[in-house]
Amino acid sequence: MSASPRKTDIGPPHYEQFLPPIIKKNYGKWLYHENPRPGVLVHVAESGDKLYSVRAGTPRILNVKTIRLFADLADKYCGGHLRFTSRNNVEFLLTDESKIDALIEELHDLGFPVGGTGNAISAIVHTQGWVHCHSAATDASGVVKSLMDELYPHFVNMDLPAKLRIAFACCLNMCGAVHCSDIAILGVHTRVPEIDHANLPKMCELPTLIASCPTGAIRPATVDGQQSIHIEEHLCMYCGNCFTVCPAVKINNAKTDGLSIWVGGKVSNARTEPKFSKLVIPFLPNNPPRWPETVEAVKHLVEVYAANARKYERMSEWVERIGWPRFFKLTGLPFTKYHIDDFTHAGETYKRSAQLKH
Amino acid sequence: MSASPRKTDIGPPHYEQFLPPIIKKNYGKWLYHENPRPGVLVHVAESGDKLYSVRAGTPRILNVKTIRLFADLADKYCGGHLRFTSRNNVEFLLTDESKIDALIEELHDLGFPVGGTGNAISAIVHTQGWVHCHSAATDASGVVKSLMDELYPHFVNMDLPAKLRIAFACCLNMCGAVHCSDIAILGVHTRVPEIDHANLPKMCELPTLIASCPTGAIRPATVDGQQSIHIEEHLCMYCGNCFTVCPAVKINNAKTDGLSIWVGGKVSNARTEPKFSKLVIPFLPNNPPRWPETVEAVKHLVEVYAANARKYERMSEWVERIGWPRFFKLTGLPFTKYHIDDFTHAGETYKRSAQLKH
Amino acid sequence: MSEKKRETPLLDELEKGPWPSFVRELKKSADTPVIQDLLGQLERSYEEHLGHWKHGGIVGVMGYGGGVIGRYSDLPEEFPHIAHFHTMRVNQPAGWFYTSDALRKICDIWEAHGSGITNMHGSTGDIILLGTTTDQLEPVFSKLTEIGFDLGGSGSDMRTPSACCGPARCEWACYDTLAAVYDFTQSYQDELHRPAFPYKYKLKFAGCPNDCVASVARADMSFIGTWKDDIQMDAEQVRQYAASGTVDIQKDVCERCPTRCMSWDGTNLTIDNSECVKCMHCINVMPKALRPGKERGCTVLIGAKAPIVGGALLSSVFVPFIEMEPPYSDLKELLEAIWDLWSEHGKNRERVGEFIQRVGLGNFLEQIGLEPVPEMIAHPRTNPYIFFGEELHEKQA
Amino acid sequence: MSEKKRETPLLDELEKGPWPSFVRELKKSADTPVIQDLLGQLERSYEEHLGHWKHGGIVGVMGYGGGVIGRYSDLPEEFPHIAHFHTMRVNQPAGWFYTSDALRKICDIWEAHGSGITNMHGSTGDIILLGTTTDQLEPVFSKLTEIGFDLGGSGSDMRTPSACCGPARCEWACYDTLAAVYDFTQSYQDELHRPAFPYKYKLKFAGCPNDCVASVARADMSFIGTWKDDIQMDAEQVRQYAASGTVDIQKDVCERCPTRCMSWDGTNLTIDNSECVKCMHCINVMPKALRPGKERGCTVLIGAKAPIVGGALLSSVFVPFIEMEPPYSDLKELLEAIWDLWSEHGKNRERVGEFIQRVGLGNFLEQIGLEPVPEMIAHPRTNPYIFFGEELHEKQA
Ligand code: SRM
Ligand code: SRM
Ligand code: SRM
Ligand code: SRM
Ligand code: SF4
Ligand code: SF4
Ligand code: SF4
Ligand code: SF4
Ligand code: SF4
Ligand code: SF4
Ligand code: SF4
Ligand code: SF4
Repeated sequence: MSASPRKTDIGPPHYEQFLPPIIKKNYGKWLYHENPRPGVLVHVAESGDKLYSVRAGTPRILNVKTIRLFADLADKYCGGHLRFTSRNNVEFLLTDESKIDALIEELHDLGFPVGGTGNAISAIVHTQGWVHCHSAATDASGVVKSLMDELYPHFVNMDLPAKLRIAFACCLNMCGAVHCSDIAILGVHTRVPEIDHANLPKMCELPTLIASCPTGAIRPATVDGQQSIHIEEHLCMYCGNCFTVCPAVKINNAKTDGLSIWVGGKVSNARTEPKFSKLVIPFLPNNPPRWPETVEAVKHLVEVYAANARKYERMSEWVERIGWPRFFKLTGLPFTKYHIDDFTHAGETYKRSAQLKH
Repeated sequence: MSASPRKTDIGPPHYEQFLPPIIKKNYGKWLYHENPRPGVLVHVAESGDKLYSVRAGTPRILNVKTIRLFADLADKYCGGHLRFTSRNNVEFLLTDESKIDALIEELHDLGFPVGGTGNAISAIVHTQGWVHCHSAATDASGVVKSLMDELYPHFVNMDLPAKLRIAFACCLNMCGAVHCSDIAILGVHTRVPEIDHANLPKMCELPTLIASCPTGAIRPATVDGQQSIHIEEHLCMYCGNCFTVCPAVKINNAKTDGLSIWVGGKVSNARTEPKFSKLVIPFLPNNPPRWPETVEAVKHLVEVYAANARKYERMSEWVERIGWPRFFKLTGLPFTKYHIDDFTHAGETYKRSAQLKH
Repeated sequence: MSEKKRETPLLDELEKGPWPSFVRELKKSADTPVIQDLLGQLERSYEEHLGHWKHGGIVGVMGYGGGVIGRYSDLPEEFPHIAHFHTMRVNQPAGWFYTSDALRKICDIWEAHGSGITNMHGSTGDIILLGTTTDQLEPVFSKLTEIGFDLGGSGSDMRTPSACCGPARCEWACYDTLAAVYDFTQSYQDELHRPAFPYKYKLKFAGCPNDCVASVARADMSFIGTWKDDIQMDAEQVRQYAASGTVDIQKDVCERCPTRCMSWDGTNLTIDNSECVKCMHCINVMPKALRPGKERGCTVLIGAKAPIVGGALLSSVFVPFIEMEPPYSDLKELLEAIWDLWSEHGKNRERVGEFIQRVGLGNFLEQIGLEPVPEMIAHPRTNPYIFFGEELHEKQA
Repeated sequence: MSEKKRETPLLDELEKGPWPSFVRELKKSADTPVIQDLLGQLERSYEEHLGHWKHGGIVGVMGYGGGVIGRYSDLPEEFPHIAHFHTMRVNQPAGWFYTSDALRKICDIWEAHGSGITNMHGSTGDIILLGTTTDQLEPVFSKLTEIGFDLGGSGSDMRTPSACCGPARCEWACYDTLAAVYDFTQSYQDELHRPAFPYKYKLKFAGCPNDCVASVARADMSFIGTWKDDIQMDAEQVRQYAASGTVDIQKDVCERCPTRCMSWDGTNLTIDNSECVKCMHCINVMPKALRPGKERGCTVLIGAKAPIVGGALLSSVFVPFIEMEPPYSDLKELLEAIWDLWSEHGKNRERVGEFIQRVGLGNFLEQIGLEPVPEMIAHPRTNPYIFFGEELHEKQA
């Protein structure tokens, strides 16, 4: 153990010490940028200085050995300067344009593709899954890897009508940006949790547990003489929030957990306001190691979008132009009662007008 | 009493017997229409026949003597044929163009203005008020008369950017179309009802009464040894629904009842989808016989709209183009916490984006 | 009670001004004690800022539960002639078309047996006969039926259906609104007259998406005419509008089209009809040049209402497109299925729109046997709180 | 437990394909028993379609309540090296800028005291050190603080704030996101490390309305840069874009502007800046020609969250425009007022967005002393259920 006195509440290191000299010099004085090729950005300062950023995809789960590799590359090409993006890509910050090709080649050889800029698919924002989380209905990294293997061409090219943001979350807690993504994959439970009545009283506080249920499905009950709970089956929509507050209410189910697909969310204010993602496929089976149904479904959505959307139309903007009925027709997806909202604001999602394409 | 056997369930008379010959002949075969002057429509049939409709405003409360007057006019000018519109105007159906002027003059002399067609203000859809209803927070006909006296020029001319539909309702039951009108005036109660504990148990069913409250403000209580109710003041928003089901819960209040103003509803599907009206003035005093504050406020809204909206822009379409912040600026109306929704779907009305005009 | 006229200084103010005066209408019968009392009580309301009506026991005509609204003065001593002052709702003829004769007959009955005051018409569409006493209800009723009229609805029944003038006087009617409203009214006389539902149920028929009866806002079931094929265009007339200068086709038409599916090159207007949402705007602007298509029918929407209790609702799409031909069997089957379900499971005073939201539109459709289609929604759900059914995994297996 | 490598035929499938493989990342430490057990348990999950983690008692470093997520295998006998497998959340440097040296130091610590596996980064923005045992938490912490790093948030505290790269690498930053995120993080170390709120509270800083940290969807408080004055235009560059053929200014710019406040005559682009809603689109399309105005600041929005419990929320406007200058006193005062109110009246696990909806935005504003302005709403209320206050009639009187 360290001998120095225990430090606390120091906060993160000051960012300035990590900024490359060109940034310190031109901080707040950038004039414009260009995106000369996939994965490469050049920012031009008022001073005329040029900063080159080379963006590479990562699996987000990084071994320290890989981080050291990145550090080495940064030393070799960027005076030791690099950053990560809000979507978990790594960016190398160069001042010497001539080094870009070599860096890209080296990254490529190491297995880290350069791309994700402009009108492309960038890395999938995702969560822990079976690698670390207790309430995961499916694995996160496995689905993401399987998907990105297929969507790879759209990462290393800029061939889409607009940016296409994909997110993944392994349960309804939706860590990440699933609720506002162009395409989102969400792990879902589909059965009422099983209650471990023997352990429940020891492990959980009843009032908190009862309050946790969005639909009020949980009622206090005496089971085998012990205080426990009862779940009204018809009120339960499998959100798993009871499990979050009480591990004795077991939501995970090997047979019935699966995945759902959502489209048409966004967060930028560009053109249209931010929007939530909407359900388009209620359920796909959990099929490791490569989740072929899910991969196929997402790929298909990307293709239909790419073929039909106009330039600068995000997924949501395209769907809104053509309308949801045509979206379901074009994609061939079945429309079911599950697509129709039945939670608090359900009525607000009904079509309250006769404006229809017949 | 009549001697013939009692007839029931005969329904309304068949409409065909009331249609003028020109309509019978050209039924479903109209080609187009024109609106040659305010209050006059001409419908041209495929056959070349022309039907002239002359529309006159009425107070809706009609004495049978006035209806007989209309009948006489119909005999004189229209072969006995007339109709009423969905907004309570009367329409005389002529085939002889040359009689139009005389009819209009006669109507005018009798005090019934001709107009309400095209981009005008038509008659105000309204309700009973103190003339007949028990839950009225204000009078209907009186406010409407006072208003139309001022808005008269917009009835007899077609000088607005688009149709402007005004509605009035005397309580939150909103009989009529107040919730979807370009401008709406709504009578409001603003205080918790007084309970007549002595009579309540005799007059009302407790479960129905308790269930009637949208916010669950009504609790059973024992008062002076009798079963009655208690109203949680902080939960009551004065809707008066309890009064509808139980006259012993008195909502009307001479001192604190008043009027509110709403704008930006519509029902047609033209251009934009149907929409609800939105609150713009939470409260104006009840000031019979001419409600000057209310008349002023509505007139002002009409003027600001007329001066600023573009051709074919209904009130709602204008406001949506300029945005609510600018609406409040242009009209000079104060924005208060009462304008912010706090009922079930409140969150859906918040501005969920940084798209703002600064 | 004195026979001399009551003073009404406040109401008198409302005789002034250019708009026709309801006070003048009342005063046209100022010689009757009923109207004297009505004026007196109203003046009193104007002085006090307070209404003086109360509702009381249910009144009506024999064998009917609806059609009469019971009303009582809360100052019966002072205004004895309006101590009872019930309104009778008389089912209007479709499209509010009348002959002078028919009107006169109604007037005669109402002068003899009531206040002589009416509303032409009520917001639901009825002829409102405003104010009579309990003992006059039955006589009025029997005289009305003699001249071929009947009462409309009130209470928890089917309310008097209404319709726009439609094909009788409008070139845009996409179905026969008058035939439809008449047929539905006649088919459901029992439902109209004998309240047996959880709450009121209103039907309104509009011939096209302009919705001149405001059905989308005020009807539990809205029948809005529309079409499937291409807008009919007279290209020459389009050019005439352009030439006349009254319409700027690019700005007023193309740029106001919600889907921007029209283009204008100065000579020809092109419509991408597959993108048209049948909003009517372009047709409204150029009625001589454009008309709805030929393959016509209606969109049925469901669930509009005023705010009480759960908040106001607009109707929402229920059947995206259906032909409107008598005897309307498919629609009636649907309507009856809805009434059955709602009557069995609806709560007291729960409108069908509120009922649907409570049970979920998906479940509602399943119960009445209608397939869900994406036309019914503005967009699919955004929340992941999905009630998956048993069949989910059965299908998988 | 055997020392020999576990078989992972299912996971091995995920080493194939062009996208970098997380399995390969794990296997880079295949020689450690921890990773052997992790791979083993994960393979088991892949076989069974079931996770094998459970949460248990709260673990952490001395004096902190946040920053560590306790995790336990539910198969500890089979996978003893991951019986405890807690993650540590390390507060990232603003904008995720690093030097290779700093990264190497973190790697060394984590290799010595943890699994050697990380997430760069977690969705909230932290460096995630993925998996260690309870006894290693304190050593990791003290070594981290030695190299200048500290833990981030977890539990019911202020969560680690994050920011886009802002003025460091972006020409559109309307305020200094890095300075702001650093300042707020340092100012609220106690709130970050010692959970005392009803639930989590996230802050995210985006330099412009593109919102590259998705703050509007994921932050209880979003600081989105914007401007007040006119868009800066280089007219010559506009013409260059037009000439180059890459941008069709009419179609791609003018017709995609949400307020259609731009017009292009083939030579000059005109912007009616009073109508511009600062959406960024035109600037995004022509970065060489257009730039945000000079009078800059930010819009503060409040209340975003994921669906649990009441449904997902997007942030909504709270302060339409405020300059972002240190020490940000006005904003901090507001933030503290919110925390006070919410801490006192918020329910357990009620996010501030849900709290606001429960108490009503109007009341909330009144409590924290902020004037309501129409910028906060998409539109005024449509329902008439208004809680009028006492002051209504006092004012009248
Ligand atoms: C590096 C990064 C910020 C950071 O601090 O890490 C960033 C950087 C830039 N963004 Fe972003 N954005 C970044 C995440 C985002 C996000 C957040 C997210 O994806 O989770 C959004 C919101 C997405 C959404 O709406 O769902 C985002 C919405 C935008 C937009 C708006 C796009 C749109 O049309 O909606 C632009 C403008 C554009 O691309 O034309 C933009 C533009 C830019 C520019 C061009 C800004 C500039 O002048 O430097 C940068 C390069 C963009 C590119 O990749 O082509 N950035 N940008 C993030 C890179 C993520 C990645 O690795 O892919
Ligand atoms: C007579 C009537 C139907 C009836 O059976 O009684 C009727 C008749 C016509 N309507 Fe209507 N509308 C009638 C109530 C309505 C209503 C309902 C209401 O006001 O409560 C609406 C919906 C209003 C709303 O959205 O709030 C209505 C929305 C329209 C529209 C759409 C206007 C728009 O731009 O939103 C048109 C088209 C137009 O005017 O360009 C239209 C057009 C017409 C046309 C031109 C149709 C035609 O070709 O004959 C008729 C003459 C209109 C005029 O007054 O200029 N009619 N019209 C109703 C006359 C009411 C009155 O006395 O003023
Ligand atoms: C007479 C009329 C107003 C008018 O002056 O035109 C009317 C009058 C009354 N309405 Fe209405 N409603 C009338 C059309 C409407 C409409 C408009 C429509 O039908 O198109 C609505 C809005 C649409 C709707 O149905 O929601 C309407 C929504 C209500 C409501 C609120 C219902 C709701 O679900 O929100 C109530 C309250 C109730 O039912 O308890 C109500 C209740 C009442 C009662 C019966 C009040 C009561 O509790 O006893 C009123 C009797 C007044 C009286 O003294 O005669 N009235 N009422 C209309 C009926 C005339 C007719 O038959 O033609
Ligand atoms: C690690 C991380 C996912 C990741 O892989 O990136 C994560 C992981 C967990 N989140 Fe999260 N959340 C993470 C970012 C988010 C985000 C995104 C964000 O912060 O930008 C959200 C959505 C935004 C939001 O806050 O609403 C998010 C919404 C939730 C929720 C739902 C909260 C809600 O109000 O709806 C829960 C449930 C809860 O709090 O009980 C939750 C709970 C959890 C727990 C603590 C599960 C639990 O009940 O114990 C997860 C621990 C997983 C593990 O095994 O380590 N996590 N969580 C992210 C934190 C990393 C970091 O510190 O950088
Ligand atoms: S989404 Fe759910 S399962 Fe996945 S990391 Fe978050 S809380 Fe865990
Ligand atoms: S899973 Fe969700 S809905 Fe079901 S009982 Fe638990 S908390 Fe309630
Ligand atoms: S709005 Fe209210 S007061 Fe007026 S008639 Fe309808 S129920 Fe009566
Ligand atoms: S007035 Fe409305 S809110 Fe108040 S107690 Fe009566 S029903 Fe409830
Ligand atoms: S709804 Fe359509 S068809 Fe009916 S009157 Fe109005 S415009 Fe004509
Ligand atoms: S009817 Fe409406 S949507 Fe269709 S072409 Fe005309 S304006 Fe466009
Ligand atoms: S949010 Fe704006 S300022 Fe920040 S990186 Fe994105 S584009 Fe640049
Ligand atoms: S920033 Fe957006 S709103 Fe403003 S002019 Fe450009 S495109 Fe239009």
